Amino acid sequence: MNFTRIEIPKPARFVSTVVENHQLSSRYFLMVLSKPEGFPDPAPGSFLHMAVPTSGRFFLRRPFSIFDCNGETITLLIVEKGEGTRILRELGAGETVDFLGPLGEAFPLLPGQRILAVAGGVGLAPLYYYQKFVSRTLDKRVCPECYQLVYGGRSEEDLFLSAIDLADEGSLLATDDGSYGFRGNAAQLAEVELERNPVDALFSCGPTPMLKAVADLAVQAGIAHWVSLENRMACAVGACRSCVIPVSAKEQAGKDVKERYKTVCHDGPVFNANEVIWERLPEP
Amino acid sequence: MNFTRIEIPKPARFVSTVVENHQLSSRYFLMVLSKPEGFPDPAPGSFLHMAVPTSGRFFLRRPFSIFDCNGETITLLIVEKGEGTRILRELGAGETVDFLGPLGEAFPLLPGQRILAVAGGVGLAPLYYYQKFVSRTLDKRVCPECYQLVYGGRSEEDLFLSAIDLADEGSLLATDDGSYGFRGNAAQLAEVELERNPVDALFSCGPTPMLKAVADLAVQAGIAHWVSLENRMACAVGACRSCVIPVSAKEQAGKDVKERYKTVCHDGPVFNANEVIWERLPEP
Amino acid sequence: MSASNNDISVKIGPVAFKNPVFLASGICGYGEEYASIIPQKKLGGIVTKTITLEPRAGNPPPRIRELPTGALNSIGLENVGLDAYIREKLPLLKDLEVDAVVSITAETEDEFTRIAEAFAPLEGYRGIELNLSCPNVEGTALDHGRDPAYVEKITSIVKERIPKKTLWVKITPNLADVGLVARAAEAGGADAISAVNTVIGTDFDLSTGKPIFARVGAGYSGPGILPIALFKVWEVAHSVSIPVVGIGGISSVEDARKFFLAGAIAVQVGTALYSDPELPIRIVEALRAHPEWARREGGST
Amino acid sequence: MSASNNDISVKIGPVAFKNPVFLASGICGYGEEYASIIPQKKLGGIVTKTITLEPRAGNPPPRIRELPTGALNSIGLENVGLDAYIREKLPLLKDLEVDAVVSITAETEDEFTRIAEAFAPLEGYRGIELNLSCPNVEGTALDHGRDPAYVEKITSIVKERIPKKTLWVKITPNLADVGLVARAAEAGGADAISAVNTVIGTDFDLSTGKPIFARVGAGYSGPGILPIALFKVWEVAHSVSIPVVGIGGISSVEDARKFFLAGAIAVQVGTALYSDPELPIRIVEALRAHPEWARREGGST
Ligand SMILES: Cc1cc2nc3c(=O)[nH]c(=O)nc-3n(C[C@H](O)[C@H](O)[C@H](O)COP(=O)(O)OP(=O)(O)OC[C@H]3O[C@@H](n4cnc5c(N)ncnc54)[C@H](O)[C@@H]3O)c2cc1C
Ligand SMILES: Cc1cc2nc3c(=O)[nH]c(=O)nc-3n(C[C@H](O)[C@H](O)[C@H](O)COP(=O)(O)OP(=O)(O)OC[C@H]3O[C@@H](n4cnc5c(N)ncnc54)[C@H](O)[C@@H]3O)c2cc1C
Ligand SMILES: Cc1cc2nc3c(=O)[nH]c(=O)nc-3n(C[C@H](O)[C@H](O)[C@H](O)COP(=O)(O)O)c2cc1C
Ligand SMILES: Cc1cc2nc3c(=O)[nH]c(=O)nc-3n(C[C@H](O)[C@H](O)[C@H](O)COP(=O)(O)O)c2cc1C
Ligand code: FES
Ligand code: FES
Repeated sequence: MNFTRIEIPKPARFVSTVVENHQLSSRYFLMVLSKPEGFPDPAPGSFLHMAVPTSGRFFLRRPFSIFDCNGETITLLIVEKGEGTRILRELGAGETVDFLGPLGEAFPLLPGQRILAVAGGVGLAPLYYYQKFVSRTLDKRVCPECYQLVYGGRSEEDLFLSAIDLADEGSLLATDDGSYGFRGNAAQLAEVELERNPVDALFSCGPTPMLKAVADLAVQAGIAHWVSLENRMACAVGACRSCVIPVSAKEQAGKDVKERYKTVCHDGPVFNANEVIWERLPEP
Repeated sequence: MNFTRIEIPKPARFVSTVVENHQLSSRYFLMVLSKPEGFPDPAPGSFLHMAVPTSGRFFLRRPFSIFDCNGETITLLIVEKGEGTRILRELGAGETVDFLGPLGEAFPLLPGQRILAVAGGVGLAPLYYYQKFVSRTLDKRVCPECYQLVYGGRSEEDLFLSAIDLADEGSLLATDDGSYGFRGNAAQLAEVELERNPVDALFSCGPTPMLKAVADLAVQAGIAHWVSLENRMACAVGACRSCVIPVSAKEQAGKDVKERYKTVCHDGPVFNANEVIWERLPEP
Repeated sequence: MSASNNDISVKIGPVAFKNPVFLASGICGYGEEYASIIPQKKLGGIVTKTITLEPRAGNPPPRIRELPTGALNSIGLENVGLDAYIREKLPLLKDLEVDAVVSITAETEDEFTRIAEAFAPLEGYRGIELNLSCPNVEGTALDHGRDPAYVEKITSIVKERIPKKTLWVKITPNLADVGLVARAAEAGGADAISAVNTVIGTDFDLSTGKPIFARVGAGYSGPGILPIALFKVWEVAHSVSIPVVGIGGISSVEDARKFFLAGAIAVQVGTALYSDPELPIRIVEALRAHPEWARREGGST
Repeated sequence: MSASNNDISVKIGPVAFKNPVFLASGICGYGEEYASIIPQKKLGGIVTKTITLEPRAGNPPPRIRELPTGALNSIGLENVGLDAYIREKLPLLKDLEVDAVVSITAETEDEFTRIAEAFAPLEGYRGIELNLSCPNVEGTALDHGRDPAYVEKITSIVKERIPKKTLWVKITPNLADVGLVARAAEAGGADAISAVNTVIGTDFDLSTGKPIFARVGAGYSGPGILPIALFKVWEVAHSVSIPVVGIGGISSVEDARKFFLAGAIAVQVGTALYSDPELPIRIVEALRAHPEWARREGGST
């Protein structure tokens, strides 16, 4: 498949301030940061590595995909999981944050080709931003229906309809309990949609079982599939080799390398799905 | 000298709430706690071992002398030193605190005898409480001038005159800069006072150099001296032997014990000054 | 039957304990100090402060230093000595209804023998923990504690004299191979291995530029040693078939569970008691609610 | 002259460095990874990721676990191998203007010899650090790293071949007596001892009940090992007369100062770089403002 990697600017460390932490539901919030001077335009799929501000215990930074970025602000869509995300949620407007970014490989550009993007939960972030990025930076009229976003949550509450313009943008929405849109998960809705409107490539981001289901769809349909993966990170710049996932081994002439690993932070987080060894993905 | 140890109730762990943190000056504050049910009447000189509430780094508890205690509340006079006292200062009304207490030996009762009590800085706490305790629980009229408190601070700001009734109670006050009362430190003022009004015993609590000066006064005057000392603590109940200070070795028949130590938490914090080996006191 | 009545008793050598949660040696003194603060009789037991044949004054202060990740101590085995212990402290345990394991150490075989013989005819204690691992004193059993042959010898000397009591050998983590020492203790007849004592560490005073402690090295304990202790316990559990008592850095119920996962049959709470005296009781309650978390037999996992 | 122009250069063996602050091996990759994030050329230097004769894939994930007191890692020496290092990575250092010490390890004397011979004719690096202490791989130099005779042998094999470069021997803290190994390295001709590598630890997953890492044991680093590392550095500084490079748990300027007080002539920042990438630069600046904090000569203190 013919694709272009979006050029990735060099990452740096930035200090910025919280504009707003906007609670979307009991677990989800949008963290709006003021865009620091010199912060380059991030590609969709890239992420920030956020310091957790505390004088207390040791914390590694935490990675979050960019949900949106404009001239003024950078927005993250965060689900509260543990102590790190709790501390970030509790930051008030004006408080300082410190991050590395933008980091990692982006989803590719597929000029003229139709893409079905399947997002579950916070997996929405890079795929939502892709849509914004493409419509802002490229001539969208060339292919108005080229990018179809499918998003699934547990119930209507998880769709954040009052805060995020998913429905207006023509996204297809699913809820597990059928309280809004399609009853089922995003992968199931994608399957239905795929039958109705075949595409050239799938993008996916979300819980691992959903990603696997999308990978199966791609194989069945014989189309390309790019997936954004997660893993625990330390450096987030490819230095420490902490965040690797197993990928199909390529022969290395004369070397006895039985396994090959790629880093989620630097080689990913966006991977071509057919190099991922799904059975051996670590639990993030 | 004829004296009575005040009977010390058994310590326990209590959970209580902050009634108020009242800032007295840039570094000093009064922490008013609601008196938990079952908390026994503490003797003057005893202390609480306060947990530092944080989900972050490891903290040992922190010891603070009781500054006042009535039917409703327990009050501590705290000077902000490091992270522990900072966290305690930042607690708001209604927040939970957890302490062990009351702990340690108290200043003795000396029926009918005249006492000059010399306090510097937060050393005020136990000696202020002694005055309250005696006037509340004993028949003060027997010896109206039996307890004279001398208190010294750097300047008028450190005397907290608007918050604490030191001047009204007839305490003698000193400031290093002479901005209020006697110009000099509490030990110097005590020396002057001692010449004017001889007493039967000295009490002291405060910075180590001041305590040493008071010890010298006591030796010169040939009178008894009880002193409240500090040291770093872990258990605060005499179990871990962390908080010892060297005291004059008493012969132990048949045993080769070259040094003897007593615990500040359990044998003290109030000691008979003549058993303290001043040169070898650890820096708290 | 409510969950809180679940049987979580545990047998270590010839002795059964009501549950597998103990206070570590040196943490709770001789048993009386925390008596009014926590209900010690609800615990599996306590291990009393290590005693020696003669009383010891211990090291000069400072003896304790707080760190963000735990504490350093240099107590130096201050203790009342064997005679006073038997005369004054042992009888208290009965009044307190606390099940106690008595921690002892010594400098020579002869001293170990004399202490063991003094305890042989006594009652009112459940067993002995041989502290072969205190980093804070010169000339006691730490150096010997690294020598497998010596460990085996001492263990058998003591076990012989208290066959009906339980005998635990407490080992140091400051070793490349804890399995070696643990196997020696097993060969000597130990009923359990207590792992671990403090890790050697130090700290400096930035205002004076000098070490905090007179002896420089001190014993590091608390949350910072948890991962180290867990690994040592796992290693020991895979080296011996007697039970392992896990110690080091426990400051939550979850931390205690990890020791059972690492292969321990019981745990001891140390430094965390100072911040959180109720923790050992909470661990007992959690185990009663989830008896499957506990482990009923020792040996490799 | 402003404080920030103070000379805090330091000579370690035959090589002078502009200041005594380094990034630790394995932390900053090969030098290119942090190039746009921190000005590495302002540092004394970096120690590159340990390389081996052949490329290594490393351990299966998970490889990292965060703890409240630091991190556990089980990377398993993933590296590009000697050939690719020399071909692709070494030349980058020059472009980056970074002073680098190259970390190497191997399984046999012969492999060490071959690596040393490959570096002997090269330029563009300041020295070699022999990693005799990685806990995360089977069959490499860790086990040998505990054997003084082997350490001396390997050290002399490498030093002989790079006489004009500086040779550091990095030791494990997982030993009862680090002095023994340090003296062996000194006898073999090491220019400095780097102390310490990670402490062995482990953790368990409460949801599965299993160890986090496939190999169970992993390398513990970060603030929780600071007191341990300080003591090992103090021990080594009192055992040898060559300089000591202090490593382990540095996460503030104050922590770094403590290593100089313990007897180190230089420091390496490890895990803290991940939370606080500016820390090494802040340490350099603090030392320039207070050159008296630094130490100009090695050996016992
Ligand atoms: C490339 C990438 C992009 C991500 N984008 C988003 C996003 O847009 N929104 C969002 O809410 N979350 C995102 N995540 C997941 C997010 O990083 C974790 O949920 C978060 O780190 C959890 O931190 P915690 O302290 O709250 O949770 P805890 O569970 O307390 O964290 C404990 C440890 O787990 C690690 N950890 C747990 N889950 C993850 C994970 N999935 N990835 C990496 N480390 C993890 C943490 O780093 C930490 O070491 C992303 C992860 C990656 C790798
Ligand atoms: C019996 C007793 C009574 C005390 N009464 C009072 C009082 O009424 N008001 C008051 O303000 N202070 C009192 N102190 C001192 C107070 O405990 C310390 O100032 C406080 O613990 C410092 O904690 P920090 O975290 O703010 O300081 P840090 O300096 O950050 O503490 C670091 C470490 O030092 C220890 N430490 C430092 N100074 C002392 C000290 N003097 N005593 C014990 N540990 C210390 C802390 O426990 C901690 O381990 C008393 C101390 C003792 C022993
Ligand atoms: C203040 C203090 C005193 C100690 N005294 C002893 C002792 O006398 N005998 C002993 O075997 N261990 C002693 N220890 C070690 C503890 O029993 C325990 O092995 C160690 O602290 C690790 O556990 P922790 O991290 O839970 O504290 C002492 C520890 C501390 C902190
Ligand atoms: C992710 C990671 C990878 C490491 N890789 C190496 C390595 O390849 N070679 C080496 O000698 N040390 C390696 N180390 C050890 C560090 O260089 C350092 O000795 C150790 O982390 C202690 O320092 P710290 O507490 O400052 O991190 C690694 C440490 C970490 C955390
Ligand atoms: S997190 Fe360090 S290589 Fe990815
Ligand atoms: S603090 Fe434990 S004995 Fe005093």
